[in-house]
Amino acid sequence: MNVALPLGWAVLLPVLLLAVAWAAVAADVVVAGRAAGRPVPWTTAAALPGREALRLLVGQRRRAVAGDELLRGVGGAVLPIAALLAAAVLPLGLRPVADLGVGIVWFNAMEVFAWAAVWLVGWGANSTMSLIGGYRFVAQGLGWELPHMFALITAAIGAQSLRVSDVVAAQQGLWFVVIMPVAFVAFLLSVAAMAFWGPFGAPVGRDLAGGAAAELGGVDRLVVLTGRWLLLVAAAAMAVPLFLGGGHGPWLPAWAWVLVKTLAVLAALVGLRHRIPTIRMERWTEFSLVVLTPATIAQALVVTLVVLGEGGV
Amino acid sequence: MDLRRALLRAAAARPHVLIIGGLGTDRLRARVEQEVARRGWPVASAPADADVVVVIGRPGPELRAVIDGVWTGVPAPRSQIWITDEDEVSSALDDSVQELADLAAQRAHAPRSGLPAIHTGVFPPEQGHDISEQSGHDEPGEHGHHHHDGGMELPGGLAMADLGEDRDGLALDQLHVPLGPVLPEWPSGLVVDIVLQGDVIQEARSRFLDDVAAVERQPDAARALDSAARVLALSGWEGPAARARGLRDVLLFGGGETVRILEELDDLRRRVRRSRLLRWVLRSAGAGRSEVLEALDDKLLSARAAVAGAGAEAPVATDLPSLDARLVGVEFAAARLIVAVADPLPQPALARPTDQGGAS
Amino acid sequence: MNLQAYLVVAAALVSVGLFGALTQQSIVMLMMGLELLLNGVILGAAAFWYFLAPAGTEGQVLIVIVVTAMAIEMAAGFAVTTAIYRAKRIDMTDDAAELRG
Amino acid sequence: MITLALFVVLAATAIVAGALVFRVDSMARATFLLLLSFLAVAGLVLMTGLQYLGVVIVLMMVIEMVVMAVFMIMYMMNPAGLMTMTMFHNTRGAVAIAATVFVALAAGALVVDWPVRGGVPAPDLTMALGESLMSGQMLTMMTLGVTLFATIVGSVVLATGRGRYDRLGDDLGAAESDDRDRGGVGR
Repeated sequence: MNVALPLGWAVLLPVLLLAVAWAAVAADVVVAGRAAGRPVPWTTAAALPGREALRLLVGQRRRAVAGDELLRGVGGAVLPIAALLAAAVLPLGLRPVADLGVGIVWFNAMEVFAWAAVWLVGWGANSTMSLIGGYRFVAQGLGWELPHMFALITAAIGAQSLRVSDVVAAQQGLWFVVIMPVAFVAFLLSVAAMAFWGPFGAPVGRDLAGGAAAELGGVDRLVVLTGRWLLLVAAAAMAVPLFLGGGHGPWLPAWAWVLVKTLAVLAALVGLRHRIPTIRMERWTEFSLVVLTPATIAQALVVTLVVLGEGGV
Repeated sequence: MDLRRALLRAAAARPHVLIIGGLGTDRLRARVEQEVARRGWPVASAPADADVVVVIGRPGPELRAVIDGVWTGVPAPRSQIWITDEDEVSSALDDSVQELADLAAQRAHAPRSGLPAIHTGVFPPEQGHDISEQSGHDEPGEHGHHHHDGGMELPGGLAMADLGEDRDGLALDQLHVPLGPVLPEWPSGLVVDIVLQGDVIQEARSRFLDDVAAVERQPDAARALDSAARVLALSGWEGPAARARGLRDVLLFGGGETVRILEELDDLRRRVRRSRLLRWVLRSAGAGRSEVLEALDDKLLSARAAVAGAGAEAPVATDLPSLDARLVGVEFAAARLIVAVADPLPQPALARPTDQGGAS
Repeated sequence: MNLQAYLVVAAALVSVGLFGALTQQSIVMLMMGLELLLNGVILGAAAFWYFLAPAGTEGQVLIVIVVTAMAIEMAAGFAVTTAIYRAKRIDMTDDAAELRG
Repeated sequence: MITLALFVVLAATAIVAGALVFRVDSMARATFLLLLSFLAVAGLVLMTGLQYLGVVIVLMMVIEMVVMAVFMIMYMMNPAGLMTMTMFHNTRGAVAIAATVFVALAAGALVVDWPVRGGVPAPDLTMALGESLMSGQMLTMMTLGVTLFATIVGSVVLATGRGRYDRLGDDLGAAESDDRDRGGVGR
């Protein structure tokens, strides 16, 4: 059955995502301040995302000498667009903007555009640091993609559907995180990795002077940085329908539960971020392929057996 | 017009600061960093990210050429301030905010020929090549296009990569790039000319810009903490890095009791030693040992000893040739950590030939 | 929309891909030609399925097979290129004479 | 009407982007033009109602093209296309062959008297495909799986320069490999 929201929500979706991203940035600033021993007042932190955006809007753009402006521009623009398209299948409450029959695959396909986007931004600037940043993201992507796919598939197996609203419906009684904890952890890791954020921030790392974003100024920088936060928010929000019961919960309406749970996932990510150092590519890829991938496959197998045991299919 | 002024003022309230200084400006740099952190301003990661370029000390001709190159890459609105004395720091930073918000001044600053250009890396290629190949006997400001043997010149004045064997036995492109002196978490005034293949360093030759004969030396404890903060920041541990910097500032400029400093140092050391993730990230080849982590711990320990007043031995400063040797064959992220840990000092005793050809 | 329109587009893709595969000197570019050719095959398979036998699943299975073939082609192609390059530093088809039939 | 416009746009994008792949100098642009062509074809596949396959093509091709770009740039001279150079051989013959093939295929498509449409699509195409692959087409699926596995093993063997015997000694007994950079787990 198709339970998509009215079309007007498509306009509202970017606003919602940006608002949550705003809150996440502000929270990140507060936590960073506390970790550094220089607390930032809430009021300052709350205004900070707007202030930074304004700074970049006022700022001048830069052009690359012998670089590929076209590819760089395309790459930058793809990042926020991919995040928004991925978020289209997110149930806001119990109903998503686009209730695709293959919503989980769609979500995955849209996220993967970040690979192309970051690499293009890194390539287009014609700078060594940027290019290394772009390559780092591809290496990291090869590491997270397989565990990420298996985590998504595990949730789909549990619900026996690729439709995200069906996955939510299947969790009316029991949240999937209970029967598939490994998939949940792998998913959270890949959320941070796909948004090249926090411990997976090496592609835009400080050692590379900003990496893929090193040469971006003005609006270009704003678009890429916003796209990155939107990706993080969209992916973190996806953990709610897949593993945390979506809009199901007592007392509150469904949309409120989705919001609360999304903010909780983001809070956990932001809180953990400042306790964890940046993970290097060569360590992560091997761990991901040798440990995480088999673990998520085993998780998928266990869930399959559970579903078969309950007389599913 | 009023709206534009108001927007400019709002945007200028929290500028990103890029600090550039030559050899021997560490104390002044620490003072600027302290003031910038106190105001809650971020330190820029690259020229593209900067609003205010703070030049500290009195840069020599080579560094001055680098600063000019960096300045062309800073997007407007922008401000450049020169600080030579610790007393000027606060007022100079105030002035820079004024300048950023000043529409007329920004108009005068803005490059007339379109947008500012991006050069390869954070280091403009012309100057990079000039310096790397001709340091010592070239007058600054005279920028010809010199390229490495075997490189072809391409449109845009960039050198084409040449080929070389990589560590898997594939002949792949090599790039000649200078690292520094304008990089985040990088020792003042240091430049390492590297031959880079992918993100693996094939050859390295490090030197200091504008060889300064007499270098003002920081107290050992402050120097060790500075280096430790760099390592922590490069490992992505911004919080502990900022704490290490705060301790350094207290040591240099006062404002804390010894007991508190010791407590905080112990706390920091405990966190570093306990983090298994940090160990996992930093470990190098060889039975789970981590040279970087051990060096980091040593630095914190020696800082503690110096603060406590125990006669600690001064940390052994790495000289440039041994730094070069350690960088060869290392992956980029590891190389950054090695440089941060090594924290090299110029060795006046060792007369190093500075007028050889390029790194190749 | 009808079958003919889809098939003509598919034919165009196949012939452009064929042109690329035949003319390119670089092995990597040659593979791009092959990929484009298979791209046309995918479109043709989808069209045949939709316009002739939508009740069955053979068309869909064919697409799955072609997509897999593309992945295999690319993996094997790059492995061979790497092996040749390691041995001889060649990435041009004209130079790899021993691969000639 | 909208369907027609969409078809024309997607078809034109697929063909033009595909042709430009062999016209541009920059390897990066060539790769991403090919990706554009794939995305347009994925759109056309989606128009026939094959949701799952259309989206899977998008997913797979984005990854494949990014990986392809990395290899392209690794092995090609002039990756950024800063110098114009021609990378063609026997162009004339190839044009003739390609044109002939196109004429033959297109003529075939237009001339053949195609049978009328038989039956209607299943209500859930993804489910139909899955059931088919897991029952009637099981053999196909098994073959694909084994072939993919063989490809993984084969390509790693071909491409790697240093296997585990080089890293860990002839009896694989070394306590630790002599790798310059360590991975995240193991020796």
